Amino acid sequence: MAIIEMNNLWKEYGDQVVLERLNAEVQEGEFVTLVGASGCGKTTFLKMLLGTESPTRGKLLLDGAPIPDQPDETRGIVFQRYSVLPHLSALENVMLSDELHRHKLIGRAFGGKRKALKDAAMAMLESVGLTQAAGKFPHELSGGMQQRLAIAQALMKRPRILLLDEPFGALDPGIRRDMHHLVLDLWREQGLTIFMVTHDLAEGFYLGTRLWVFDKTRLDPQAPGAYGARITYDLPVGDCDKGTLTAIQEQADATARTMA
Amino acid sequence: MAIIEMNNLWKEYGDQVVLERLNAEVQEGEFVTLVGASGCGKTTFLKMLLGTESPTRGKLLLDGAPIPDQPDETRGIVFQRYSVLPHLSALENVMLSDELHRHKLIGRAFGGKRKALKDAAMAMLESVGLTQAAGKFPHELSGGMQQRLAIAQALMKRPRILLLDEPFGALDPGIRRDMHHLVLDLWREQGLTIFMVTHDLAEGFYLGTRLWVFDKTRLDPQAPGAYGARITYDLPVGDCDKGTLTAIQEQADATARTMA
Amino acid sequence: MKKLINRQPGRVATWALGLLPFALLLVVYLLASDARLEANPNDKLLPAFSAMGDAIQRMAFEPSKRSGEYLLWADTLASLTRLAIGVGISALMGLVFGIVTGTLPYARAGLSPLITGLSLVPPMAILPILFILFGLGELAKVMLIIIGITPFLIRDLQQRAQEIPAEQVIKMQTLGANTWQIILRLVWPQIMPRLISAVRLSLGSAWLFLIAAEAIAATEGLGYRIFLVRRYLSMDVILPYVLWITLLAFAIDFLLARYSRWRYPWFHGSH
Amino acid sequence: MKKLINRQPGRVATWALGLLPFALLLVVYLLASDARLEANPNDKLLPAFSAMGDAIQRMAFEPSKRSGEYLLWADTLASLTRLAIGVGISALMGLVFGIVTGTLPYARAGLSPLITGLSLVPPMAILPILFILFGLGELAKVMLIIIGITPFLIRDLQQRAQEIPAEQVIKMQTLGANTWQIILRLVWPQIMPRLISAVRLSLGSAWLFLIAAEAIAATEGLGYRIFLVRRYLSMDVILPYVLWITLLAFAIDFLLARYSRWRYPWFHGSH
Amino acid sequence: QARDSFKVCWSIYVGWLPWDYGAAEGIVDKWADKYDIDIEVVQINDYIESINQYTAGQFDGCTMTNMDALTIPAAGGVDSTALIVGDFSNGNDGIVLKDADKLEAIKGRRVNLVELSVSHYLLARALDSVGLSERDITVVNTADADLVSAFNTPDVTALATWNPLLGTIKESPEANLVFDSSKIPGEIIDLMVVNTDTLKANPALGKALTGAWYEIMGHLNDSGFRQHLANVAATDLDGLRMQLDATRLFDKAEDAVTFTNSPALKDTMQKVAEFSFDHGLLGEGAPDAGFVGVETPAGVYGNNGNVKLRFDPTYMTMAAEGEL
Ligand SMILES: Nc1ncnc2c1ncn2[C@@H]1O[C@H](COP(=O)(O)OP(=O)(O)OP(=O)(O)O)[C@@H](O)[C@H]1O
Ligand SMILES: Nc1ncnc2c1ncn2[C@@H]1O[C@H](COP(=O)(O)OP(=O)(O)OP(=O)(O)O)[C@@H](O)[C@H]1O
Ligand SMILES: NC(N)=O
Ligand SMILES: [Mg+2]
Ligand SMILES: [Mg+2]
Repeated sequence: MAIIEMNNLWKEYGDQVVLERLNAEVQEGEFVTLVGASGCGKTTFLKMLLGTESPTRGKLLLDGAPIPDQPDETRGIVFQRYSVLPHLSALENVMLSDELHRHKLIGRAFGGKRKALKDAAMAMLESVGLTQAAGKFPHELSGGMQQRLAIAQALMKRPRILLLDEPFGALDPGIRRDMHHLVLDLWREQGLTIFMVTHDLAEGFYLGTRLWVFDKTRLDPQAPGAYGARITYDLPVGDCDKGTLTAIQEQADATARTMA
Repeated sequence: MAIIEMNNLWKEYGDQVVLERLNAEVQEGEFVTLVGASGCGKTTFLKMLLGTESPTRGKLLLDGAPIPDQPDETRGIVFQRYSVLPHLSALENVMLSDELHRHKLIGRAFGGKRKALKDAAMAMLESVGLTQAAGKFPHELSGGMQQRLAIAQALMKRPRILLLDEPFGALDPGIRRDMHHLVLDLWREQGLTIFMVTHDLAEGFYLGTRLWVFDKTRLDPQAPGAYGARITYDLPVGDCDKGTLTAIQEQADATARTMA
Repeated sequence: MKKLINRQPGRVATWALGLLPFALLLVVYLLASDARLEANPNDKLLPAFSAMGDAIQRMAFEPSKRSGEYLLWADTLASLTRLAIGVGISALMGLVFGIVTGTLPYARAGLSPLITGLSLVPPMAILPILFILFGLGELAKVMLIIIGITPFLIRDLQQRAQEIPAEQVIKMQTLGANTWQIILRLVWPQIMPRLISAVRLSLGSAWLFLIAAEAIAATEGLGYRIFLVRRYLSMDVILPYVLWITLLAFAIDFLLARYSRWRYPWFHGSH
Repeated sequence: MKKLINRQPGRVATWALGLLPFALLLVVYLLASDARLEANPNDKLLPAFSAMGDAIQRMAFEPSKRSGEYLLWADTLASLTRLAIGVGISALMGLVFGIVTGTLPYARAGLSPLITGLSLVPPMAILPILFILFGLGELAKVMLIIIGITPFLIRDLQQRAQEIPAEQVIKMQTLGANTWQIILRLVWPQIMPRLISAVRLSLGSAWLFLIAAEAIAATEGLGYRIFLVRRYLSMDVILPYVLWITLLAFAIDFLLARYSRWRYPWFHGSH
Repeated sequence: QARDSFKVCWSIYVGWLPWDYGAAEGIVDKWADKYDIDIEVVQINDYIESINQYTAGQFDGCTMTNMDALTIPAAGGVDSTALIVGDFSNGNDGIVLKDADKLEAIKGRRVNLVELSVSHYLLARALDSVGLSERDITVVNTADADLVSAFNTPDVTALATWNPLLGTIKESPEANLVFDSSKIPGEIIDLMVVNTDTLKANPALGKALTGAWYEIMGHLNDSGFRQHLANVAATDLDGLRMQLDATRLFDKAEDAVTFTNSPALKDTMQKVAEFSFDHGLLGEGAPDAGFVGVETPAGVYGNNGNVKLRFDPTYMTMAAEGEL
């Protein structure tokens, strides 16, 4: 059975239609990248997967049941910013989910238990190359290190689905490429299902097993909110030529200009 | 005579060397794009051109004389953010420099004079495609419109040098390409000398007549501040092949990783 | 079930929940008042609502026997005038000094330590000195407000002026502005909505100082009346006066907030 | 010449400029005091420094004849204890209610209107009620501080709790946290440094209320002493006491700022 | 109902300072022990607040003047008994003018005083004596703690107050005392007032307080006693003597009993009640000055059915006769 299934999914804010008539199935272990003009509803879509927004029409199913309407540990997330907790050191950030799990009441571990959690967290930090930074606070880390930490933190909980909202948008191109390798490695190792929003079409093509383009198929320049975006391309990656890329690019640009 | 000239220019903050031994000449009308890893000193260099930072060694000359040590109307600037004044409408933002010039004491024009200034400002707004938005406040404009407004505002003062610090970094790719055309048109029309920092190597190649790569030629991973960046490539644009691009990319990435 | 943190009350629930504690307070008052009046029908501490109603009627709608004035309105006018003058002068001084110290490093170096020092002096403790300097007339009452809130306003607005992004100051210079023009066309207009916020924050203290000043030497005013009738524990007058002051404070705060939104849309739009 | 706005004073100039106004104040005082003492050698309003020195000697270093205590220290201890208890309880209530109303929408709907209402009531006007409700013991003195600053603290901390990025609350939930854990491991630790800032902001009012409370019901304390000797216009005692209060206020503020920087580096690093 | 622990309060005024001596030296405790009760003596800095607290039931007894006893607790329905008539003001309250040494010059001035207090009453009596009325002046309510510094400002040219403020003000070269309470002797009376119901149920309280008071009075001329009082009042021995000299302190219980029994007390209370009624101090419900009845040994003034203030010499008589 598909892990995620959408049946005629709509999302509206008042009069404004953000997404309309989305239909798709995603299997466990896929890596879906989402591209599209700014404001076309990519983040809104992730929020529905996360449970912080609800569909206004149609169905969004997880394992065949309506997706929980609030965030929980089945779905991890990494945002572009605010992705780690600023008041905890890198190590504490990574240990957090285990601590919360072990000690429901105080959400903290002590003594021998703490030692065990710490070892696990250090192993995770090592796998994202942050061993040296274990004791530092996020504000002492560079942007790239913070995002590596965010990924490590999310993966400690072993979520089934990982949601990434432009996680590398603020990074240097070089650092960004390092992060790509890291994410691909972790995805393969842990058998995750990933949804990742990006502004960078090339990144979308490079990373995913499947690329979705969100775009408005109908556009009313007088009322940009009258129609919502749909999935206009759903490409298994590899199966695309230069022409497709250019076509996507031009279509997305036209939408962006109308909406800006 | 060169409009800008650097002789063995250094910039240090305390122990930290940011830039070292910069030597170059820039002629009036050139379009210099600056690329380099994050934190390597590109913004610092623009600040020296602007006059908000002073060189710690060597000389930085404007028309053969030391560059003024505070900002003035010879050099316009567009930042990535905060680039227009939030409390003025688009039209007022563009009229501002003329008003300041005409009325030293109150910095405001009234009546017939105001009418004349307004017409000039509307013409400028039209040339950047913001006629519709003249009465709006910046927070009502999209990011791309704000940056177009910032450019219009800077150009009203007819600066000889225009400094751009990642002015399009926060924009959608499509919008960004529109801005490229706008900047190139205005540069050609007004005979400006432009220095533009970008993170996007492709943008740097596409826009400039000359591309500078800032990079550290010596690197001590234990003390990233011990050596400063220099201009490692100074390419007349057009004169580069795929190999150069890749080489630049890889070198910059290595630096970024060490510094991150 | 959603987690508590994710649960939002609806419109009706929000109103109901918001009014509930007020209703509870009212009931508690009624019970306590009844109990005391049961024990002593002349008890003045927690008067019945009817007694407060009488007092309101007397103070607001019947001319006073002594002066022929409608006391509540005369008191309100006197107090609001003092408050307006005091807060107005403080706001003006806060604006001028806040802009000057926030914008000019030399002015900041010279004045900031003094202002910090002054802001820490408790004004009530130096009343005798204030009297010599400012006498005992209207000026003195207004002066206590001014001395009480001006240091705060100056410090707050200095902070806000310093928070104006350096990029904008640089931008003004590249557009040809000199220091005076930067103040006139950048700092001042941007500080105005922040001045309103700061004034709103300081109004609580301003009321406090006004009441204290009126308790010291006055012939009318809301604070005067409260402290006067405190002499014979007339809670039937004090409680409606306190409620009235609270209402006035609320109304002023509300109007300032509204004005700011209307006059400075750019400020509220981007925050 | 650089524009005034771009000119920064050096280290020495900063100190010199900062001290200048204090020196001027001192000189003005000396001149005024001399002039008054010239006219009337018994003038008490602006005592000479020698008279203040004598008073300090008497209050701080000679045991009182009434109780054998060193009055200045006994007063300081009494006042600081009250201040600490009052501010401590207020901080605790601010923390608890601020977190609860800032985090849980239902609690916010129920309590926010009440707290807003209460924050507008001028505490000085309801003094009689306060004293009756809380008696005249230490609790009552402390109560005025608590009633005076707690609504502000709650509202400020509610605001701060609401400002915690929604992303972090969501992140906690994806890491398996329930509401209680989100409060315990996200909201509470992040609010702590903000609590310190809020307390620093409210300390001025706390001193004011402390002095007012001591003026009414106390037998020792800095405010009590000032109001006691005011009957004799003993400015030779009042002025050093005011200076001492100012110094204490400054020291407390400084220590809190230092503590916050030391204990919450992540808060100050990212702001 | 009978109890065995009580609280009384006092505030700083020369006629009440001895209570602190009694508390500090254990005299009050000694007498309380004798009658097997506890009495806590509490100092309250603010005079009005002390009366309010008493009226609200926080204290069983409190020191106050005859006028405040009538207008605050009695008018507030708290039946109160003047247990001890301690003294009357014989110069402790006065009216001071600048640039004039005749009371008549007060006409047209703004007079700073604690409105509705005994100073206000004194002023009314003074105006009466020279054929003026309150309409001829403007009363400016001024907090007592601020009167001294107020006098130093040019705005203030007339004020009425009591000691020690009066003494401090008189030191100023500009001050001319034009009227004082020695011209209306016996009208401003300082009392220890206790709740009548409490006293009825607990005669021990009355006995212990009265016994303690007259033992304290026995120390009146001790230097230790005077030094203690001076310290509490934050003044020196001279300052204290000046205040005591202006006070007719009944250190002998017989004198207090005689004063209380004299018919003049009833007349005084009538004047006070009329003044209070004119100023609305008896409450809005009061139809006339006699609305609140005052019981004196010479008879009841005012409404017999609403007696709320009682001058009861019983306990002072016991003290005078050595029965305590
Ligand atoms: N809570 C909300 N209420 C009303 N409208 C909203 C809300 N959240 C988002 N929107 C609107 O929905 C549209 C889609 O927003 P969304 O953030 O999903 O876009 P996006 O594709 O993620 O854009 P970007 O690439 O800029 O992040 C926007 O027009 C936005 O204004
Ligand atoms: N005022 C300052 N004091 C001390 N160090 C500074 C200061 N300003 C900048 N630096 C340091 O100088 C170096 C260069 O900073 P700069 O902002 O010029 O980099 P950049 O190339 O513009 O980076 P980015 O691409 O991230 O904008 C950085 O290491 C920075 O920490
Ligand atoms: N008690 C007084 N003022 O005599
Ligand atoms: Mg988005
Ligand atoms: Mg930069």
